[in-house]
Amino acid sequence: MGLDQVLQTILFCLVLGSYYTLIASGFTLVFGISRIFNFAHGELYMFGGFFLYYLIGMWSVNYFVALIVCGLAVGVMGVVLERLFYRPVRTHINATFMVAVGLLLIMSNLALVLFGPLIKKVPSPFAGSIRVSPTVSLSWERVAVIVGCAIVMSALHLFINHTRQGVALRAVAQDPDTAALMGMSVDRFRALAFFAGSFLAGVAAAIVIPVFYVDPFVGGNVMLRAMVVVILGGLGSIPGAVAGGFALGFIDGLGLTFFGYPAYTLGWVIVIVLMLIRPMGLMGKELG
Amino acid sequence: MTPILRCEQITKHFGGLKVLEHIDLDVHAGEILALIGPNGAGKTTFFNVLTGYVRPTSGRVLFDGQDITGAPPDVIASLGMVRTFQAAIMFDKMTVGQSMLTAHHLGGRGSVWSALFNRPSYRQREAAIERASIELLEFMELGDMKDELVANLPHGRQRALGVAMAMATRPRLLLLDEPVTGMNPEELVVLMRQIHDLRDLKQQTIVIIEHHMAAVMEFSDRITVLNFGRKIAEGNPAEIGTNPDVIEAYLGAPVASAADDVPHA
Amino acid sequence: MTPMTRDRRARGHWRRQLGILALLVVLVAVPWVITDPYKISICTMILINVILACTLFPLLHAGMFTIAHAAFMAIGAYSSALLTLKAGLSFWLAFPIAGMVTAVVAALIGIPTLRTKGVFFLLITFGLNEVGRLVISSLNITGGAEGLGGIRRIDAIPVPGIGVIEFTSRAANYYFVLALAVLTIVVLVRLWRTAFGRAWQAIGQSEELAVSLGIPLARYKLSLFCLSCFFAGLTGSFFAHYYRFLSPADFTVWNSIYPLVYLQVGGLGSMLGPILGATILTGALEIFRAIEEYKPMTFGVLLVVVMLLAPDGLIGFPSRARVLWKGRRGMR
Amino acid sequence: MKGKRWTLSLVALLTLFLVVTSVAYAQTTEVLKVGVPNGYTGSGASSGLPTLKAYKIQADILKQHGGFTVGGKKYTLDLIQADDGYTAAGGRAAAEKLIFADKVRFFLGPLSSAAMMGMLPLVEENKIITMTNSITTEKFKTGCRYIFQVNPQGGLVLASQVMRIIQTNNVRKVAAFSPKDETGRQNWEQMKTGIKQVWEKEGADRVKIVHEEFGERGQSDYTPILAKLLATKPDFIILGAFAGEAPLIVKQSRELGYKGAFANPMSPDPKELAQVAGAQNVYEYYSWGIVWNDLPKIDIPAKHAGIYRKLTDKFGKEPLVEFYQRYKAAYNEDPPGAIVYMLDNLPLLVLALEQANSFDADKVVKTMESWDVWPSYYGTGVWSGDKTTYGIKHVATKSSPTFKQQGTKLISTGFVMPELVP
Repeated sequence: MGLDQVLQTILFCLVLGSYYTLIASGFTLVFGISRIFNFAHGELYMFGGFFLYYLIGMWSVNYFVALIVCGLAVGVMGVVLERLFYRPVRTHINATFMVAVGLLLIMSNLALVLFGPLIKKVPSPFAGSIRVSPTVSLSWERVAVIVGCAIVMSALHLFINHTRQGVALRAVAQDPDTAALMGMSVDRFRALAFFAGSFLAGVAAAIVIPVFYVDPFVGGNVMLRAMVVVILGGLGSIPGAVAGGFALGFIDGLGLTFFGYPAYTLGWVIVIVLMLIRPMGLMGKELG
Repeated sequence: MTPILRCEQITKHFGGLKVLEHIDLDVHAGEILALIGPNGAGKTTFFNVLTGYVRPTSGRVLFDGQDITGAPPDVIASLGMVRTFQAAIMFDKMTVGQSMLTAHHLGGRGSVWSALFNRPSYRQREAAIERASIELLEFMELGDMKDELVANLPHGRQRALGVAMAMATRPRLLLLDEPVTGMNPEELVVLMRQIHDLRDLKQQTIVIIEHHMAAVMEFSDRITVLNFGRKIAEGNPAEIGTNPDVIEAYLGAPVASAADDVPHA
Repeated sequence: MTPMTRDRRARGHWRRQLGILALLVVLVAVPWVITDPYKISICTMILINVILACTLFPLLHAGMFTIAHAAFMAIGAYSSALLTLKAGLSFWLAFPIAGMVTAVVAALIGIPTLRTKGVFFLLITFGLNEVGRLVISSLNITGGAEGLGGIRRIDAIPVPGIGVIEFTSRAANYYFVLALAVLTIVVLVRLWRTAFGRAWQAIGQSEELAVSLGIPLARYKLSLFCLSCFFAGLTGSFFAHYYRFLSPADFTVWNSIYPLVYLQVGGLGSMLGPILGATILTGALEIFRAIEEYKPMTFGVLLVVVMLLAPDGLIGFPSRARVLWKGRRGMR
Repeated sequence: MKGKRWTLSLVALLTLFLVVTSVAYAQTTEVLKVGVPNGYTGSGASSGLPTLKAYKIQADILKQHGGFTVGGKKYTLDLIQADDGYTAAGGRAAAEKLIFADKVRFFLGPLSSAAMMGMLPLVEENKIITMTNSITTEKFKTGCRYIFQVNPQGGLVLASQVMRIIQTNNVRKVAAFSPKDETGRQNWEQMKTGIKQVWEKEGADRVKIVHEEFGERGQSDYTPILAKLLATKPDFIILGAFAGEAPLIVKQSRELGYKGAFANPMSPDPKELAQVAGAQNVYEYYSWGIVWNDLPKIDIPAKHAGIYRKLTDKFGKEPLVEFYQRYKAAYNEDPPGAIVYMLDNLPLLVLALEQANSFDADKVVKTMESWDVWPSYYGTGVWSGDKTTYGIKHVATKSSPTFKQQGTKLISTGFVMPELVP
């Protein structure tokens, strides 16, 4: 393949990577603090998409305002899930898993009933595209995904490392028991984690959905990809989510380009092998 | 006579950390050997090396003159060296009775078919196992508790059950890792007495890690002292009690009173 | 069963035996009582799910939380279908072979993967199920994503004394799967109460302690995994010759998760749990098929409600209810 | 604790469901129950739910025009839905529920090939007349008595439009991208015959097939595949029945600099297409379907006037107009473009029942087979397919509206009549 196509490939690998990173970071954050696989994360993302659709498509709110509102709204949804459904069964690992499954079913079905089956398009504020080379171009909305990912991730980094709440979160993630001993209310931080994670899902939706579209079924695929990313990067590790996100971005991108659709297996195969030889993932730490 | 267990130059490093350094140790049939030393002396690691939970960096473990270095734990157990755990690791969802039956795993199970169709051979074996279990429980004074859920047992009784389960494997060498930690004095005396009886009545060879000096002094035939991964002394209780290095190791405190210190996690 | 374990079961032991007997009588009578073919095929579907849930029961107790059961069922289904279609084998030959093929594959997969524990094993099996589905849908011999059609129904078989049994009727298929269910459950329950069952339970509760007592982890985990998958394979074979059309869409991760849901909702306390769970939830799903759009939601609500009220499953509920009644917040 | 109060409300929700159920089961007299097995949950819903809506509208219209008569009794239709989950097992379960629990003898649908295959044995054993839209020759190879495939594109129509596009746009290189399921492959095969016709007419080197790709439905980023496909520099991309994904495919290939034409048999709602793909990207996009805001004048040849009246008597003077207005009134949205494919299922069944004057499956089948031409919402149709192609003459070939989309604007490119097909 020609140079321009190599460039093209690399470009959408980057876009894909950013996309995966965005959806996986929230998922892994929640897991890191609460040790819960919130399978409803994909559905939260989907709801975020619909919120964006109604905010912009219906009430034509300014995009950036809508983006924040999406994040907050979905964040609140996340807190509600934690408080009402996950917390009561916290001590039962299996039950938690089941509740996650149940919530996934309920939310996706709810969306189908509320929003209807047809796909909804959210107009992107970033029109047109830039020429990277005479033959290769990249639409601004895709550029926005890369840039958005960078911004969100650095913001998250600042939050985790340079705010009291963030540092505390990390402490809880590393060792809930000690944190509890030190008189931190682990419950409060689980709620916070769910808020932050879901907030990320909402923001991710607001950034990504305009490039594609939203319908009640987008959650599933998002979830599947997010899981691969999180395993690749290491469960509960934010830097891992970034690494894993871009890793999978390139695995999928290149795989699809060269082998077509069977390549979707590739990510899983790699993940399985990885877990057999290095269970903590690329950057993760062993679970307590 | 040849020792039942011989350790040659056992060394274990975790990264830079030298946990065990060139430990030589012999255990002779029918004796109770106490392994003592301050926290972090490497006693439990030593057990882990012996029973195959941890691979030694160097050195050999000979059991009955057979080199078992680095063999998997279940194999070592089947050869007859069985250990108990410092933390109370138990089959919490089982009853005491079930735990005992389970502990008799090495007693043999026969074929899947004989079990599946509950053949006479299998039934006899089960009956035998059960008799043995009850006998052991009686011995450890747990007989009346066999239908209790293990989780509901008081701590002391759980430790006793731990010993009973280890005994169920009919070990040639029993390794006890701080069996009496966290027990009140009465329980402690009872259990130590029972352990002693195991040796006297069942000719059970025992290596015991223990902090409780008084108990050690009273019940063990021989004592080996570890400090910072090194063997600093060995001998009968009297010798050890007066050994300056040992006293030094215990911060100059009179040995006999260095008792009841909190079990290290 | 030795006295030591019987003591605890003695209470209501005979009642239990009678209950089981009654249940069997009812199950056998079903096709005579219920003439509506639709209801019979629901019962068939329920039994399929019962088997799957029951084969997961020992796995979960031994600490193997697998989400690849549908994949193994698929292996059984496709191998049986292809053996009859391509190799022209009789179903009665293909059926056991399918089971064994599944068990062998389970062994090959289990040897490397069973070293992992807990969440990692869960995720690996999750991935395996995805891979399996994608492989099936990209192979040609399996008919790819379009699916594999034209599968024969279970071949007629002459039975001395009874005569030739045809499997054209729903009742016949129902009896077949009923027999399979009984076989599966009896084998699993029997083994569960033997020394082998004790070893598996021990591994589930503390691998460290189990191994210290001389129980070889790897061998025991693998054998149980293979046994469970063997039955999943047999079920798959029946599935293939009952529906007579296979497509990857029938073996998604969801098809692996649902049996787990049945098991969890029913409860892990005893083998009654998975049976109860599968029956109620499959039944419920069928009833709620009436309000099509809300079916998944209904299922989800059922699931969440049960988990919130009885995290240990329905059969654990009475005791739990007592706890709640006393005002102690078991949930917290 | 809050958790418990919440669960209580959930229980309430459940009971509500139960009520709904019982209501759903309530029946009136003199109605013929017709089963509508389709995907109502999961991604199948995106085509299943609109289809059901359309059938409901048609049933209402029929009711208004006095229903239909069998054995001197007036009948109206009661549509009973059943979710087939787009899978074989689901299809079988749905069929069993409809046949044995709801005692239904007639099906409209399904759309999913897998579901059709799943319910196939049942349908045949129980003589359930099934007016399906799933495209699959496989089941007809097994020679099914009771299944009629009412899709307009009995291959021929697709082929002829493809042929026309190649000729008018002077296409040289064709690339194909289809869903990796039977529907996708079928569509592509059928459209391929159009290319073959061009070869027969103008020689094999006139136009080349430079790339064939099969992909998953429901993905969001098709860029990798498209980049690979566009590397072969095609000037005509044939999409084998992508529905919701089509707009993205158009958008993403335009972003990659593709300027040529598209053809897609299962087109999404034009507005949707323009929205998602971006109006500026939608040009030279050909599809099969109706232009709702510019409904064609149906002119029926005199010889078929009588036949066509059978339809207008029951479904309105101008059936399309009537349907469109009712649909829009009922759901205040345009029906999806593809819905027009489904419009003939219900009328054909009704007409056959009335003419056979019986609910006996074999009689009804005979009646339907006896028609050498039958009325369609936009003209007339015939049963095509023979021993060699389908094994049985149960596959519709009928005039089909085609259009070309330019931005949001739809330009009707007229009907493709079976007569046009060589």
